[in-house]
Parts: sequence; structure tokens; C-alpha cells
Amino acid sequence: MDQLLQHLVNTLILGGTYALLGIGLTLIFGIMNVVNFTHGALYTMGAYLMYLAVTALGLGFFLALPAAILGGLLLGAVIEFVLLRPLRGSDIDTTMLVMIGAGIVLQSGTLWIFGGVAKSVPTPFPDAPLHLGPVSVSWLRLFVLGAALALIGLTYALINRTRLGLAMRATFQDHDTAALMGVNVRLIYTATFAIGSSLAAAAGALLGPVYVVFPQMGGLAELKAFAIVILGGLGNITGAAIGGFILALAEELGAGYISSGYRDAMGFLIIIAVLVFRPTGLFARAERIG
Amino acid sequence: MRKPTLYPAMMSSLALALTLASGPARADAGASGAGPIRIGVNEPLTGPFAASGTYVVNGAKIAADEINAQGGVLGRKIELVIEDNKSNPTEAAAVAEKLITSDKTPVMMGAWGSSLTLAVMPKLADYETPMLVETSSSGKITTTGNPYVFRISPPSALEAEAFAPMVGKIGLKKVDFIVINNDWGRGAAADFTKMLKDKGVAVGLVETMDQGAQDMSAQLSKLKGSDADTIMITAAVDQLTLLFKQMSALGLKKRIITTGGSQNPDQIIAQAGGAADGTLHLTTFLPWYPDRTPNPKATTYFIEEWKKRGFQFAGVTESFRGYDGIRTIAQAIAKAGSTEAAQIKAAFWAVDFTGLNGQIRFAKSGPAGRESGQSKPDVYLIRIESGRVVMPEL
Amino acid sequence: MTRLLPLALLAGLALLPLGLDANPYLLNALITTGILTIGAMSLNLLLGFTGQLSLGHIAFFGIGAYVSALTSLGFEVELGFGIRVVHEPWPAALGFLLAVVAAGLCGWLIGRLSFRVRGAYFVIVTISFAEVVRLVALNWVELTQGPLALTGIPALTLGLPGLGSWTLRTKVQNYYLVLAVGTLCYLMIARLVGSRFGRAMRGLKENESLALSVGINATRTLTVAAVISAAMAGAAGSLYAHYLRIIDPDVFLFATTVTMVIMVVGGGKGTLMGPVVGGLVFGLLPVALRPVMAPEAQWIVFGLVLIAILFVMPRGLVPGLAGLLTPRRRGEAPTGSAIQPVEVRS
Amino acid sequence: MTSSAPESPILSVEHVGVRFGGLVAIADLHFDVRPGEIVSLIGPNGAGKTTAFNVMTGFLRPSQGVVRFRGTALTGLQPHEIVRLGLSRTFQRTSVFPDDTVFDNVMIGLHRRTRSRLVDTLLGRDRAAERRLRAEARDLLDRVGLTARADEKAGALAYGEQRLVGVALALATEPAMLLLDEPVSGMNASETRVFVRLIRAIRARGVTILLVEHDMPMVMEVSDRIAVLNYGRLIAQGAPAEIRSDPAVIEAYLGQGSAAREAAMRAASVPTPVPAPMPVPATPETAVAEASHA
Repeated sequence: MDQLLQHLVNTLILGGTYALLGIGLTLIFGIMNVVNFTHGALYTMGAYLMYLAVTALGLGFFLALPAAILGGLLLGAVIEFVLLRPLRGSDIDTTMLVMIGAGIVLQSGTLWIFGGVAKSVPTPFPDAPLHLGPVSVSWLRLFVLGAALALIGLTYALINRTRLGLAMRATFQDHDTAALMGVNVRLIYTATFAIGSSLAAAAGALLGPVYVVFPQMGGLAELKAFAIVILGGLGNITGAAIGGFILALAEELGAGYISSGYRDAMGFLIIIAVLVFRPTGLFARAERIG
Repeated sequence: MRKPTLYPAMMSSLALALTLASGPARADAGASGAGPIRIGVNEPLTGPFAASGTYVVNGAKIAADEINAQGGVLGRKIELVIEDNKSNPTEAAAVAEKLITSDKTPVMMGAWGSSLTLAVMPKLADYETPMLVETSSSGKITTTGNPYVFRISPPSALEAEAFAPMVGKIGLKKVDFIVINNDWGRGAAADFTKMLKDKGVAVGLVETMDQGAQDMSAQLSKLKGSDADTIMITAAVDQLTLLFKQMSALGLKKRIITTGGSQNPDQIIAQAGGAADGTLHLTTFLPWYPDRTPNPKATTYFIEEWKKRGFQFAGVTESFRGYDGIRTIAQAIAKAGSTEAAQIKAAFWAVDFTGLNGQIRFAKSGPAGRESGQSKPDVYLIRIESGRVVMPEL
Repeated sequence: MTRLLPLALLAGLALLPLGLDANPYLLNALITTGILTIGAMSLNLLLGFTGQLSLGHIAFFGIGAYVSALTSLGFEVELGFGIRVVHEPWPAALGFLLAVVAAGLCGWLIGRLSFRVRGAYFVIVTISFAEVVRLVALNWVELTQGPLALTGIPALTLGLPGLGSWTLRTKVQNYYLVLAVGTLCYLMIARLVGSRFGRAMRGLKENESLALSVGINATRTLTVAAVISAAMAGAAGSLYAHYLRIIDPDVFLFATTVTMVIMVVGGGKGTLMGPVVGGLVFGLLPVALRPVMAPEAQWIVFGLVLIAILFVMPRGLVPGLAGLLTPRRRGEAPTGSAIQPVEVRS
Repeated sequence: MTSSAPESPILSVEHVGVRFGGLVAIADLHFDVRPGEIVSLIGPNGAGKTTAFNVMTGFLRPSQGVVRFRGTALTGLQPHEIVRLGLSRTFQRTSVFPDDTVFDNVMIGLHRRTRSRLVDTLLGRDRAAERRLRAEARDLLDRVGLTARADEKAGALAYGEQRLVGVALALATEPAMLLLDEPVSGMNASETRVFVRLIRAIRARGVTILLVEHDMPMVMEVSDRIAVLNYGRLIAQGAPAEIRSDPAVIEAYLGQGSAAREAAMRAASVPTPVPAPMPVPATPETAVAEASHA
């Protein structure tokens, strides 16, 4: 029982950052119809930016976090501007392959610049965990959960409460009509990709200090983001948020009670199960007929 | 050329690729002639083991420079041909083949991980080329009857044997394992389990983690709920750091003993901080106490040189094996009086000198007639206490 | 001309070992390149001719490698409920056949499953499949040896009853085996593409609704294409296992799929010669880059080359170069050039 | 061929309804087509015409009701299975395989005419069948008048010619009945006249035709009967003359934009060819139709 409680607490904390990863990816897909294969690399970049901000720039931990997120935002904008904008109108396969190429360049570039040795980000949190009866949580992880939830809330508010969000939603519905109504669609695309990228970077910046920072960290994160997004339905933001927590739960319980070796397989098994039973994701209305 | 075709363009690009590719394969390859003696180094420079592999290579370079400064071997300089096996067994085998057939190295060092070394071994037999194994600890390496393998790192059975006298003194009652999911981790769990059972110590859970895994909370939550008093861990330093941090986050307070020789205590102290306090580590090198090592002069020289080159002190617990490995190979070549693979192989049996972690002298291991060589290094138990490495009095 | 180019290339490749003076390192590079090129050719059947971007192709390659290796090595596994399966080693050639069959069956299964969706879903599903297979290979240690790799895989032995048999141990032998299998796959793909089945694939790629409305059964056509494609990838995987004599779960890495995709897209998807040319260029590129730059820099070059091709020559090298070399007619894209998949109607 | 032939219907649409979420695209559509007829389905934009086509050809599953073709209920059948029964269609916008030549388009269209197996293909035993197909393809191109364009890329043809390729593709399946979705949109007056002759020639070979079209003069000229849809409901059906004077129909068109109204007025007064209206922009229903199988 105590073990189960501990697993559930772990789930909650892992799920927050998974949701963050998933929302960024699904946002970009929903609005731009681009499967972002640089998502994992941006997650890695977020972690390295956090590391650099804390160690090289000497920014405090709490200042480094927004700096890393801002870095992700800018990097995303650059990627969109340089690679995706010229490819508008190309088919989804072409943009996917270009994104794969960009992901390779970013990941190998990180390896080239920083080397393979894992880096550790110093944190101001005490080592001693917080004990809540039988379960323990580190302060750092609690902060990560809080920050992730805050960022998710912020993204929601941005999409639902602001003019930019309105324009994004309009573009999501129908970009031609949105353009006719005076929405600067090109700007929306750049903004969307930048925001999605900053969420990936945020997840990396938050998890980097929890784990260690190394160039290949984004590979698995990216595949997990895919699983989350499929689970929630491509383009479905609420679905991605819930999907993040479901994946975390499946991984925790799978590793705790089935076999730790198959922990990372859970996400993919979920994808295949979803495909068999609900091809459009758990939270999508049935849109495909016939 | 009224109808231009693709064929010439394609063929010329193919030819270009091949010319470029054959560039480095020099005619005066290392096996003979007056050029330098080439020694192949097959290590993970990218992938999950990149950090350790890089340390080993840097240690090897110190040895090569030292040897060359002293006039080389057989009157010739030695040259390291360093290749990256990408932490991948298949790539390690391909690299070995490349070193042997293309670079004509008559002897090699490698390949860090047990899976990597095991993958290389059939190539050694195919091309009858000896390899010095500097890090791998799987028992299989020296028990399957490959006479081209000479190992200076302790297999986990040797490690367990050296640890056996300490079991009673520490007071182990029941032990759980969490190990990396490969031959190294699983082999260590099996060898230590056998030793512990012989000593009357109970063994509980054996949990595994993939070599790239980052979040072990689930496994650790399981270990937290077990009634064992000690957790033995076999993993490389990156995962050890993560494990200590996550144990601390879960409030998991048990005796921790790590094995496998890739712990790198200084990196752990730097990265895991207080979370590593009180952990015990079985290690094969004592750079913190040069005076207590078998060859204090050599240890001091090596550590000085390492620092002079601007490398982190933390790396020496990996890199000393690269250093010792190349020195062992150099002595084998010197004793062989030849750069032929067969002679070098035979001369390995005559190597005898004091390395940084004990006497390097090969004993026969494995099926008769096809024995591998196994040197028996010293094994020490150290403890991390408030950010320092101490030797517990047992 | 259409027939001349492949024939000239084949002749060149057949004579190449003589010119290389049996340099084992280059032969090794050519053999692995050749094996990956067969993988790329099979991927092209899906990616190029049906237009389905399958990014899990490495799964079939790896399954072929493992099935072939395990068939020839033998194994003993506990399936649960006290059922033990013991398999004694069989000849490697049988392993090759079983690899083709097993990979084809997996292709059928995945086809049935994943062709229910298109576009991004399809891509992600295929990636997931490959990852699941990789994790099984990594964790089912009893069967696959997990990360310890399967070692000591025997070399292929070809035998004809009454004529004796040959074990392919040397590089030159393996080179010609790969060349022969590659040529066979090429011919099969050429036949398929120029046939009624090939037209059905093209129809689905260009306008799926219209293809359905002329009576083309999309699921069946795509599934058959997936089966053939997977079976060829399985054959390539088997060659790989018996040539390298060692395989580990990293054969399933996404990076290898990316390499094959680069070969297909770079060479020219949907053309017969595209993956062959792309395979040779991008298979040998790392060999050429190896002495001049670090591995991570090589990958950066790979990534940049992929991006550059998509921007500059989105149709790939073969159509792109053919376009440059053929005088343009009426200023439009040279659709009638020599290297068009459509024209192969042997 | 008259509308009063006492035969049983070749196609019957029985109380079909289609809903997308809360939107009713078709409500209780009910009508028959008898063998050999040319029937037109007309109505303002968004009336549900293309949706009706998609239901009849298996691209959409109706929320209620059933479509029968030669007595067989089409419920649950896939598009390619319905084609096999002899019911073929053309598409409003993308009616060709754009990257293939016109000749190869027709070759693709002849898919169901041979049953050559993959084994035969791999062994090269399908050559005779292929020769036969090529002859048929040439014959079909001749029938629709595209012989001169055989070697051009279909995607590079003018819209009107692409429509003809679409018809050739549909004919390649040897249908008993043909559904034409706005076949003359984008054609000029002379092309439309040629097309009308083509439709008649097809009917003369015994093929029943159901037509969705906005070009009223053309509809009035060619149809035996006309069915009128508005807001997903059938508001009238009958001979062209009856429809022309039907108050409900006039009301439906008057409620629409001026272009459609003009077209309706012209149709009501002048039965002879006049310049065709502009090509119709994509309506939500066509978008849905394309999305549903994209």
C-alpha cells in the first residue's frame, strides 16, 4: 500500500513534465500540421540552457529557468523562420523529414559542443526530502510539479484568454478563413512553433536538474511526447495534458509491478492499443466516418 | 555526348568516396617498417559510455606520450589509432575489424563495456590479433576460451571474491540489487549473489535499469518497500549519481555498496552532493591516497600529468586503466621484440610489472589449451563521507 | 537508356572488388552499404511508391536479423505455464528463408493495424512499433541475450543438392551475395512497379479517393506492399546478421531508419534507381567523412545534407540530376526523362 | 428512354440522413433512379448534393437509411466494393492522378479489368493481359476524345480536359450507372456542348447517369428527370419542365446569392445554351467529403 502511494506520488510529478512536453508537440501539430521531430532536441537544449545559465552565467536557479524557456522560445522561432516558413505548402512528409534533419543537427551539435559527459545542474533545494507519512518527495520535484502546472495553466490562459490565442484558435480551425479575417497566419505559425518549443525547453530545464543533462536525453523524451500526443489525439491540448499523466501512471505501475525493463515500452504499447481501439485518441470525438 | 547520362557523374562520385575512404590506409602500415608502432584503441567516445571511454583514451595518451618521451619501444615510437565504438557492440566489432585490416594494428586495447568486448572477441580469433581488456568485468570474457584476450580489470567474480572477507565485518544480512541491464550488471548480480549466499547472506530483489534510463523512481520505490538492509548497485557513474539523488528524494536510507569499477567517486560527490553521503564503493584504484597504492611513484606521476593536461581529477578512476593498459601492451611488445601479432600475444604471458592498481601479471583462465590471460588487481572499499573519500577501517 | 543505367551500374559494382584489390576495409563498407541499400529499396516501395512515410522500417530489418540468427544458433525459452520451447540450430540458409517469411508476416500485421490511419498518426505508429520490438529484443534476455548481443552467428551456407555447398566466409563472397540479393530485389520491385499492382500503388499515392472509386482496394494494396517491403527488409536483416555474425538490440535504433530514409529521399523516392544511388552515396559518405571529422560532426553533415536535399532537390538526386542533364522541353519540369519509374514496363 | 419506364429502380435512396456532429447535412432523402435514365440532382450550395454522392459511393456512412443498387443494400460496403457492383463516380475537384500521363491514368482506372496475380507479375506472365489493357485504354481515350493528350501529364491538363479524364476513369470500371459530380464546372460553352454529347453517348450504351450540376441550361437540356435538394431535404422532383415552374424550387434559389438566382431565372426562361456560370467555390460539404477520406 505504501509502495502504491509512493508510485502515485511519483506519477503526479512525472506526469506534470510529460504533460508539458505533450502540449508543446500537440499545439504545433494542431495549428501547423507539422510533426515536430526537433521536440526532443529542444528539450535537450532547454536542459543545457538551464545548465549554462546556472553555471556559466551565474544566474540563480529561479532566474535561469525563465532564461532557458526564453532561449527555447527564440530557438523555436529561428527554426520556424529558417526551415518551416519556406516550406509552407509542402506536404507533411517533407516538413517531417526536414525536422528530422534539424533534430539530428541539434542533437549532434550539442554532443559536439558539450561532449558526452553528463552535466549536473546545481539546485538551491535541500537534499532531505519532504516526508508525508509513508511517502517522500524531494523539494526539487515538488517545485518541478508546481512549475509545470503553472506553465500548463499559463498556456491555457494564453490560448483561451488572449488575442494571440484567439488568432491561434482561428488558425487551428481553418487557416484560410483565418487569413481572410485578417489574421497574420505567418506570424501565428512562428508564434505557435516558438511557444511549443519553449514548452519543450521548459520541460528540459525542469527535468535537467532532477536528472542529469546529456546530449541524448531528448530522444526518449521525444518518443514519449509522441505517445502522449497520440493518446490525447493529435492537436488536442486537454488530451495531451491528461495523456501526460496517464503515460506517467502506466510507466510507474508497469515498472513497479510488471517489469522495470519494460518501463519505457509502456508508451508505445499505449500507442498501439489506442490505435486498435480508438484511432483518433482517447479524447477525440469520432470524426472519421467510413 | 549528345545524351548526357547520369552514369559518369555517379561513378565519379563513387570513386571519389572510395578514394577519400582509402586515404588513411597508408601503405607503410604499423606492422613492419620504420614508422611508429600502431596500437588500436577501441573505446566508446559517443553514446551512453562516452564519458568513461573518453577518460580511458586520455589515460592511454598519457602512457603513449610517456613511453615515446623515453624513446619508445624497440627503438620506434608508438602511435595510438583511436576509434569510437559508439557504445554499441556491433560497432565495436566493426571498429576492431577496421583497426586490424585497415590500420594494420598488431595489438589493440578495448572495448570498455563487457557487451562491447564480447562483441569484439570473435574478430580477435578470426584475425589472430591480441587485445588488452582494460575495463570490462563480465566473467564470460576470460572463461569462453579466447586465447587472444588479456584482461587487467577484475571480473565481477574476482571482485566478489575480494569483497568476501569484508561481508562479515560490515554486517550484511539481506541484500537487494539494482543493476544496469547488460552483461556487466547482470553478471555482477549473479557473482555477488553466489558469494553472498555462500556467506549466509540472504538475497532479495534484483532490479534492472536500461543503460540510458534516467528515472529509476519506480524501481527504487520497490526497493524501498523491501526488508533488505543493503542495496548493491552495478552501474556507471552517471546512473549512480541519478540513483543516489533519487534515493534521497524517496527517503530511501539503506546501506549502499557499488561495484564494477566505474563509480568515479569524485564525480559522484560533485554531482550527487549530500545524497551520496555514507555510500560504500568497491574500487580498484586509490588516487586519493597515492601512498597506499602499490606503486606510489607511478600514481603520483600519472595524477600530476592528468592534472597538467587540464582534465578533471574525477576522471582518474577510469583513466588509470587506459594508462596501465597501454603500458602493459608496450611491455608485451618490448618482450616480444617484434611487432607481429603472434609474438606480442605470446609475450603478454611474460609481462610483469607494478601497475597503478597492483601487480600486472597474467594468469591462465578458461578452458585448457585456449586460456585467456587475467591479471588480479587490488580491490579497495571506500566510503564517501561529507564530500570526501575515506577508507573505512574494517 | 532506362535499362542501360542499371546495367552499367551493376557491371561496375560486379567489377569493383577486382579494382579494390580485396581491401577488406572498403569491401566491408561496401557490403554494409549494400545491405542497407536493400533496406532502402524495400523502404522505397512504401515511402516512394505508395507514399506512406513508414519510419519503423528498421523493425522488419531487425526482425529478419534476429529470426535468422536465432534459427541458425538455436535457443531455449520458457514461455510460461511450464511450456519450454527448445530449438536446435538449423542451417543458416533456412534462417534466411524464415527471416523473409517472419518479416513479411510482421509487415502484414503492422499493415493491417496501421493502414487504418494516415499521415502523422501512421508515422508515429510505425516508429512506436519499431521501438516496442527494440525493447522486446533488449529485455527478452532468455531468447535474444538482450544487450549482450547474439554472437557467433554462423556464416550463410549456400548449397544445391548434389552440387556441394559453399560457406560464405570471405568478404568477396559476401559482397557478391549482397549484390545478387540486391539485384533480385531490384528486378522484383521493377516488375511490381510496372504492373497492375504498381499502378494501384501509384493511384493510391496520387489520389486515394479517386483510386478507391476505380475499384482499387486500398487496405489490400497497401498491406501487400507492406508485406513485400517488410520481407525484403527481413532478407537484408538476415544478410546483415550472417555477415557481421553479431547482432544486438541497437539494430533497431531509429537512427538506422533515418539513414535508410535519407538514402531513399536523397536518391529519389518513387524511382527505381533512387535508393540505389542514394544508398551508395549516403552509405559511403560516412566512410569518406570518417578520417576527416569526428562522428558527431559526421551526423551534423548528414542532417544538413538531408535538409539541403529537401530544399534544393526535393525529388532527390536521381530525378534532380537527370533534370539538370536532360535538355528541358518547353521549359517545364523534365517529366519524360530517362529515369522515370513509370517507364519501366519490362 | 422515358421517365415512365415500368422497370424496378437501379438505384434507390431510402430515407437517408447524414449528420456531422449537430449539423444535419441530409435529412430523410428518398428517391429512385430507373435504368437508362439521366437524372440530375440540383440545389443551392450546401444543399447536400455531394454528401449524397459520398453516401451512395461508400465514402460516407449514413446516420440513417439505406441505399440500394440493383437491389443490393450498400450499407457497410467500402468504395471499391461498390464500384465492383457497377456503380461508379467522378469527383468535383480532383478528378485525375496528377503525376501520371493521361494514358497511365486510364491504365490505373482499368484496375478491375484483369485479375492478374502477383506471382504472375513477378514471373512476367502478365504480358498478354497488359497488352489487352493497353488496347482498351486507347479505346477509352478515343471515346472521350483525349487521344491527342495521351502522353501528357494529367495534372498539367486544362480543367475541362481533367474532367474528361475523370469520366474516362469512371468508364474504365465498366459501370452500369455513373454518378457525375459537377462535370462541366470550369468548362466553356463549346466544351460543355461536347460534354453533353458525351453524356448522351454514354447513356446510349445503356449506362444510367445521375448528375450533380450547377449549370442549369445544361441540366435542363440533358436530364430526363430532376431532383431538387435544399438544406438537406428533397423539395421537388420531376421532369425539367415541371421543376422550372415549381414555386418551391424558385423560392429556394431566390433565397440564394444573385448569381445562383440569375442562373435559375435564365434556366426558367431560356432553355438554349448560355454562358455557364463561374466555377463554384468549395463549399463546406465538399471540404467534409474530402476530409473524410483524406
